[in-house]
Amino acid sequence: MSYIPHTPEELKQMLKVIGVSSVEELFKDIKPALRPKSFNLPEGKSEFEVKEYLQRLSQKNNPYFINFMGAGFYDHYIPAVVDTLVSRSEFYTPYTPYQPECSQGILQAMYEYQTAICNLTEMDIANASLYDGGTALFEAVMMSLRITQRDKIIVDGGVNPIYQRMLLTHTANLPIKIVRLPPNIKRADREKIYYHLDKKTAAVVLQNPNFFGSIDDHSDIVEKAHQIETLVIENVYPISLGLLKTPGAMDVDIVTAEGQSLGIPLSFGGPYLGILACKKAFLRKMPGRIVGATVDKQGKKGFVLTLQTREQHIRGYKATSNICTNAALCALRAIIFLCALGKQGFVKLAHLNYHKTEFTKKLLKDIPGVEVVNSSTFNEFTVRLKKDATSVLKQLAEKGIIGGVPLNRFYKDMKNYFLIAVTERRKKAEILKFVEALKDAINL
Amino acid sequence: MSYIPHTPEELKQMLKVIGVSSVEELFKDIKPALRPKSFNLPEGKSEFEVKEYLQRLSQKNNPYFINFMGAGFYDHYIPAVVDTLVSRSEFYTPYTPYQPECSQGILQAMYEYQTAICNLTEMDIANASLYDGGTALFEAVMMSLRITQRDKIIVDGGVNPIYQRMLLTHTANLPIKIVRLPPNIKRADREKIYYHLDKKTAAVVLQNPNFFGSIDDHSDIVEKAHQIETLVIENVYPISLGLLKTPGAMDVDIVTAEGQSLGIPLSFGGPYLGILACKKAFLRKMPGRIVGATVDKQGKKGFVLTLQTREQHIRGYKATSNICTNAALCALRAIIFLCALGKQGFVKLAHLNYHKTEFTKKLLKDIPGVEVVNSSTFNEFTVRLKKDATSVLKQLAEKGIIGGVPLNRFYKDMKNYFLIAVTERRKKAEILKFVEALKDAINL
Amino acid sequence: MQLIFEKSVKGRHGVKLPELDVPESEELPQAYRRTKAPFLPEVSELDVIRHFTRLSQLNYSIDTHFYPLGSCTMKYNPKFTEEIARIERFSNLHPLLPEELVQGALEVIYETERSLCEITGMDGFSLQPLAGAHGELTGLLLITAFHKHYGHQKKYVIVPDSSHGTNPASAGVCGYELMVIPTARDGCMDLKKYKEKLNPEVAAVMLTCPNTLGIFNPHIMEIADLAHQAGALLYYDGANLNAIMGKMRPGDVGFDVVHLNLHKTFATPHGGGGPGAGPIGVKKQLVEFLPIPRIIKKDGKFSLEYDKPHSIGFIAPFYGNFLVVLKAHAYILLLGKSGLISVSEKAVLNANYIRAFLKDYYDLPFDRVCMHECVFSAKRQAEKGIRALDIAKYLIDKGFHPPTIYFPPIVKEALMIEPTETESKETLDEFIEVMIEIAKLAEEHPDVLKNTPVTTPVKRLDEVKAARELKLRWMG
Amino acid sequence: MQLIFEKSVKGRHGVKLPELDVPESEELPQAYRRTKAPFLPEVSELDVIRHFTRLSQLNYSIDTHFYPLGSCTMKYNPKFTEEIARIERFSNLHPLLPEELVQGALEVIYETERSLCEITGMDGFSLQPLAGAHGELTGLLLITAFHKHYGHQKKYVIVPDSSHGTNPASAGVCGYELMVIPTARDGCMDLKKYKEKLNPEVAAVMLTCPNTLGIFNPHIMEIADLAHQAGALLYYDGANLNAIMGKMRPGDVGFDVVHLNLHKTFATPHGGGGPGAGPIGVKKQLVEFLPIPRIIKKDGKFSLEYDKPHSIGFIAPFYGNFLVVLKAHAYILLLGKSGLISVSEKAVLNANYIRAFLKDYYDLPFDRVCMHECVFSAKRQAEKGIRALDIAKYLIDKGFHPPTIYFPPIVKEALMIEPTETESKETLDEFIEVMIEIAKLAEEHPDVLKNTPVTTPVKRLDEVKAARELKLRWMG
Repeated sequence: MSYIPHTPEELKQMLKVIGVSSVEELFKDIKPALRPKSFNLPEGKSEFEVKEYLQRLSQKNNPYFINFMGAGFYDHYIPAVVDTLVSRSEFYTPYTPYQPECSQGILQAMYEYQTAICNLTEMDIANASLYDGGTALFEAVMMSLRITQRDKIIVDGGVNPIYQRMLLTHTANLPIKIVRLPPNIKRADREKIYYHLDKKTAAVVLQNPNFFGSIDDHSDIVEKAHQIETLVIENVYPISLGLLKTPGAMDVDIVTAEGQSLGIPLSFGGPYLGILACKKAFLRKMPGRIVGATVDKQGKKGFVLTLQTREQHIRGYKATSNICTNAALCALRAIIFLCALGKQGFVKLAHLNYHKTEFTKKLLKDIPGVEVVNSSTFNEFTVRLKKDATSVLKQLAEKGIIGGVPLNRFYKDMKNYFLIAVTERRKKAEILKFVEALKDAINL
Repeated sequence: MSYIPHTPEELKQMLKVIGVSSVEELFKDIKPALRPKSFNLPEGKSEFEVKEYLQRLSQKNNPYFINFMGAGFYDHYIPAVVDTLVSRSEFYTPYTPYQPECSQGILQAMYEYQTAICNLTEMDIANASLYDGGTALFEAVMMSLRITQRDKIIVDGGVNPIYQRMLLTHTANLPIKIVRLPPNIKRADREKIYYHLDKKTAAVVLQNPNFFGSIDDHSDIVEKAHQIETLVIENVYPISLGLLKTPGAMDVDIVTAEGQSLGIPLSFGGPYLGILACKKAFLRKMPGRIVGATVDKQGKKGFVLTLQTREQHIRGYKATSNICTNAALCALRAIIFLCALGKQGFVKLAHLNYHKTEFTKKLLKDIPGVEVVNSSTFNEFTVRLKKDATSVLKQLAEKGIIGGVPLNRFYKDMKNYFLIAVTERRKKAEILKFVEALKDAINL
Repeated sequence: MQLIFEKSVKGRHGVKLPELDVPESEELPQAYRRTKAPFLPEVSELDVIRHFTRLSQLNYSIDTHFYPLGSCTMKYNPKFTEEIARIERFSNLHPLLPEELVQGALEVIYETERSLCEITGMDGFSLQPLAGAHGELTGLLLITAFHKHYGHQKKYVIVPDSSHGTNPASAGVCGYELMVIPTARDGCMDLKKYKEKLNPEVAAVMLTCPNTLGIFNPHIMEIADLAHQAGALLYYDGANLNAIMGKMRPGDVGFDVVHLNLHKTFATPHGGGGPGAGPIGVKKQLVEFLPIPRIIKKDGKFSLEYDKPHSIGFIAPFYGNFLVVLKAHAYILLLGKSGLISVSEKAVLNANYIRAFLKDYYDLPFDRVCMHECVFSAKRQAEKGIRALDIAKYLIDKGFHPPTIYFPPIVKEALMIEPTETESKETLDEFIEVMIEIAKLAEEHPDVLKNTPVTTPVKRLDEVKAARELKLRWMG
Repeated sequence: MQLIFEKSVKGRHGVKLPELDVPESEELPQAYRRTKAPFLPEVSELDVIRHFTRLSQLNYSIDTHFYPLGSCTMKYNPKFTEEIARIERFSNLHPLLPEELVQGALEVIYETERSLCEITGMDGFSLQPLAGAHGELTGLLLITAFHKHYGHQKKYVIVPDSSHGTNPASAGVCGYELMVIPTARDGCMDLKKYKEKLNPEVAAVMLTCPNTLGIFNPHIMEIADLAHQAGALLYYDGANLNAIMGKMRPGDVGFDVVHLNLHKTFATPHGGGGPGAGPIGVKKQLVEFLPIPRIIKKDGKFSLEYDKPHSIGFIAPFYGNFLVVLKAHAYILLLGKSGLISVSEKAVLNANYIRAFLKDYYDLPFDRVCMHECVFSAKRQAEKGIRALDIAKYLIDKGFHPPTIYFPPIVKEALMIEPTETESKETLDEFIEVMIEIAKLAEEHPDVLKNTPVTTPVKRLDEVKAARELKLRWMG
């Protein structure tokens, strides 16, 4: 396959205009010594052949097991309108809308996205997306360092370990101190947080629901932190905001989230959507593109990228972040998803997730040998078995059930623990099948 | 699910405007005696539930066997651009472009389609599509009756029996005589045709390549027919026109074809695409919509539906056909398919089909007990076995190979015959596997 | 925009095909080969994409504009059903595959037939007809077979003068003579004239119900009885079924044969002209005449039955427009009983809302409650020189697809408005506002309406020139 | 256009969710619940479709317009690769599924890493970085880890003044101080100044090659040698890889670390801003520092390796932007060796064609053969009051997306034009014609350029007002 339109005749004409006799002449600055030592790739194939090959590969994957996996990434239904609309090439083939007059479609959609995120979180402002939840959390931490001019971060033990480890990697070369509290299945450990909280602390990082599924009201922590001008960053799970007390209501300063649940397929890890919202006061420290409303010369309403002076392409070394490409198309998915469901639908979605999970939890509580470790949860919770969870999960897999995420993937000593997520997609029959299979497996 | 936007509040306001107190009042003309005796349907479900159900149903189908089935309907590769473009809702959600100024997209595309069909067939004019190849053939026959004012049709034994039987059904109530010649695997049986050909004959219906795969040059038949002002209708296989002598070159009067091979999925029988082209002289007798070029008030080029006075919505009882809905979206697929391949690609496609078939034919000829019945063919041919073909094909199916179409599905006494189609999608390895499996099966 | 043929550059190519992986055989004899490669555009894939993407943007469509095209039921086409039709295990089935490999597809057909029977009150359905008019023809062929079977001599088909053009045209294609009944002052078929015309040689009476004026005929049962007494069968043109789901079933009030347009009532897309699907339903006494094959369910397995001696035979190459049927099946499952009833209620509500607002501004030749569409006459405007066509073109400028105009022909300067149930009150209000504006402009500034449309890529096109000069293909 | 929030009608709803099929449990304690449902639009599915369909049509895009946005490589995005990414067995995989259930996905990652190694001449690749700038940061973290491992004390990163803004920004985010080298008169980094600045505390030298002026630095090996002698590593910003595939491999000429932008060179769509993917490649001595997990192939089975003590750790939640990687993988398979070489040849050809035609009309600050893009200065036009911005807006009216303007900042009134290889000669000719027209208008009728664009849904927007009044969300 080739997407090159040039015919031999045109090639000749073009070379003549340029005044060279061959294309190779255009590469004369690349001297012989600089030429490739090897370029050993197979020759190109037709669509048809590549499709056969990739379809064969895809058959080696199997996403069709009954799945209770979550850990921050959830199997939610994606309404058909989402794919239909993001498949419009006027949405997926442009780039960042630097020229607003011919990009009003993207710009307005991003403005609507920002509005929806603010409404969900009850925060003042949101940017137009970051790469994913983990990098969003990293950016939030960077913001807090810049805003407070302090150098210490406290990370609660309920924050997704996937993001904790990303945070460590990203900040490895920075002169800051990150205090990570031990994993903590229940609500945030106030005692430990307050033990470390001091005037050097730029931010306390919390998560709600936390990694283990527990729900919390962090208002008291926020209040304590604010007394010494420490910020609070909260990572949230967007679907839970159909039901749970919002970070805005808790007076949180910066909110981050993984937006995958908002109409983005699980995609084996990406692309996802980094959500970041904060208080108005921190606007100029916020990373990423932001769309603002304005008017044109004739007073007609329109949208532009604004506050670009924060960004790398203008500010370079002093930019609030190095981000350039973001996740606009995923943000578009999110706003379409939120509109398709609408206010009622979104609240109902949270409702379905909550009640299906509670139902599952209740059934599991009745099984001897299974302990549900946390109490108030949203759509995920933690269980402890009397035996190795990984081997039990393997037995479930043989029956076509992915029972959840074994916690020893993240914490070596949590061998008997696993996480169970129950979304609206899990039907009663599937839940019952899972519960029965689990009973069998732990009695083996 | 429901696609109704009305809120209870709006409902109230609207009823007030109308001046009735309930929606039911609007149905007062439907008196109690006229009301349904039953309306026993299940209640509606969500997208998500219906998707699960239909996906489960789809799993009961299996199109992934190695397939040598043709009989006029072929497994060709459809480039990704085709689906991408016809999935644009500006193409699939409008209706017939009665208002040209806001329908230039469809109209121009149909004009381009008409042009491409003329170029492929070397005929003067083509309409903007009919339902399928079979109804196109029926319409061609009706045209010939109207043009000649005669009442007899001769149908060659090489014409697809699927279309022959459709023709019989459609004309059952008409005072005409249809002479069907017996099935004839090789080229058109001149002797039999000439035996029946007389001045009452409106048209001779031929097919090239014929149903059994045989190629012919019908020029001599056309010449003979024209001597007594009988028309010749030829049904063709579009892909073969990349290689074969065209109906235009044979001076054929009306050409019909099933356009499924031009970018339309096999779809378990439809929707397909009826192609109809003819000589300019017959324009006003041609059924179906036709797009013509014109100019607007400012002299700018544009396109409109033209010659609408032939059509049922204007002419009613005296229309050239009762057709209203056609197959515009399938015609759009065809023109996109033809553009995507382009002149070179289309000729190459014919080339691939031809040579893969010849290769297969040669291998089969070497198998004792397998007789290849026809000589010159394009991408399909007929074999005779020394035993029942259906049972042999069943054995192949057990190995994941659909070896072809058993001819006793159409002709009871052709028990030992089957049709084999080899398209560009069949790889050498698949052909070899098929040949080996066939060897095994006939020796059982 | 240039034609794609005009963009062709010699030697350019788009999609690449695989290389031949078997040895080349001898070429065909010259006599069988074409002398010159067909002229198809030589363009790149990007050329193709840009060309057709831009072309698409020149169309008004349901997804971009309100589209109240009367009698066509241009309602929202759910994206979900499109998604379903893309499932390869449905879309990629060869129609001749062994039954064991297509059980799911056969089940779709079987279940859809059953749903349509229940919705219409008929006893048997065939999904084979490929479009509405094809359904009509099939229906008339069934009726013919029925009469022949019982030795009835039949010659005529009766239609009212308000009928869709397809009704008389189908009668003609099927070899019948036509009798046309005028419309009475109540907007319904003239009962007296009907009785006069009815005679034992009438094969069928074809009715649209509600008719193309959007009016439901309260005397439908009487009409049916009279037809039956005369030995004629009553045919239901299902183009307007969207008005009456759950309110009336043709099978309950005396209709013997119905066709449905899946692309209307059941929301499958119209595709710029097609494809649609025109299933045909019949009462018990006609079931044996339905086209073959029939789909049979036995012990949970589905099979195709061809051995039906009284069947009219094959009307489609296989089982109808399967992918269209699949979309309609999904639609019926999504909406269910209450959903379908609500469809008709809101379709009728929307039409009456428009009727109520506009009747002070436009002539309403039959002023009574309408069903899912209403037909105005612009004759008041025509007196000022403003014809239905002018109104249509101004609507385009205002971002609305025009209603059907000049149909039915019994209404002068007809404006046939069918809003459908999927349109919201705001959209109707915006449309009404523009229609009122037009009525005022026709009085005060008729010239403004004459030069429309101005916002479109082309201005008013010369249709006379098109029909006179007949450029029907590009010749280079 | 109204905002979707403005279209909200209380009580309206769109997509329906399934009913709860299990008993309701006790509700959460009030303290944990939000007090008020979030304000999301209450709209119908048709509202959503019409709103976003119409919005989409307001955008210029590759599929509708020539889009020579310099440094962004806005080439045609094959539809085929989109089709592949929709295969559910790829798109619907939970990243934590057991390895046995994701062998195909792991193979895609493994094979793509191998292809990228061969294309760039590197020894190891990680597909984890989520975008180009993220790749840069990852690269700097690798370099940091390397230096720390060997006990080197490092403090600085060197970039030329022509660098992408992401380079210095990434250095900043990674905690380095910056040293900027000016551009010499040949358009390349000033070698003398470079030598002066280079010192043992320099961790890395980051270069784009060809640079943002579209110029290939013939002294690249000398620069590399000098860096290595000073104990610094050489970083290759792969934003401009589209110019040199098969002509030069960073790994062969001394680069130690590269990042690639799959959404540029490998034709995955830019999505209106993202997502992209920024894989990072390294030479042998750095492989052990690559992010975890690593994909391992053993006996035909693929697995994930986490036990890499020297790894920098986790840079992405899992394995990178898998669906973007999948598209790039398909693209590489489609084009193959000759195809990729041809990409770079035609990209460079197209840029030089534009350069050759326009250099008489616009200042070319560095007048030499360019690679895949060329940078003009509109300073001649600026003297007449016509700025790069005015040129950009007029181009919009003529149906072209403007080039990148005001970048790189070292060129006054920069116009950075990157046509890419997928554009045809006719398209370039049309663009050139308009650019020449602009040059003439700037001389003769500059006022015409000032009031553009006029064909767009909004006219020139007030960016100052936007930044001053800061309306960043709709408040009702």
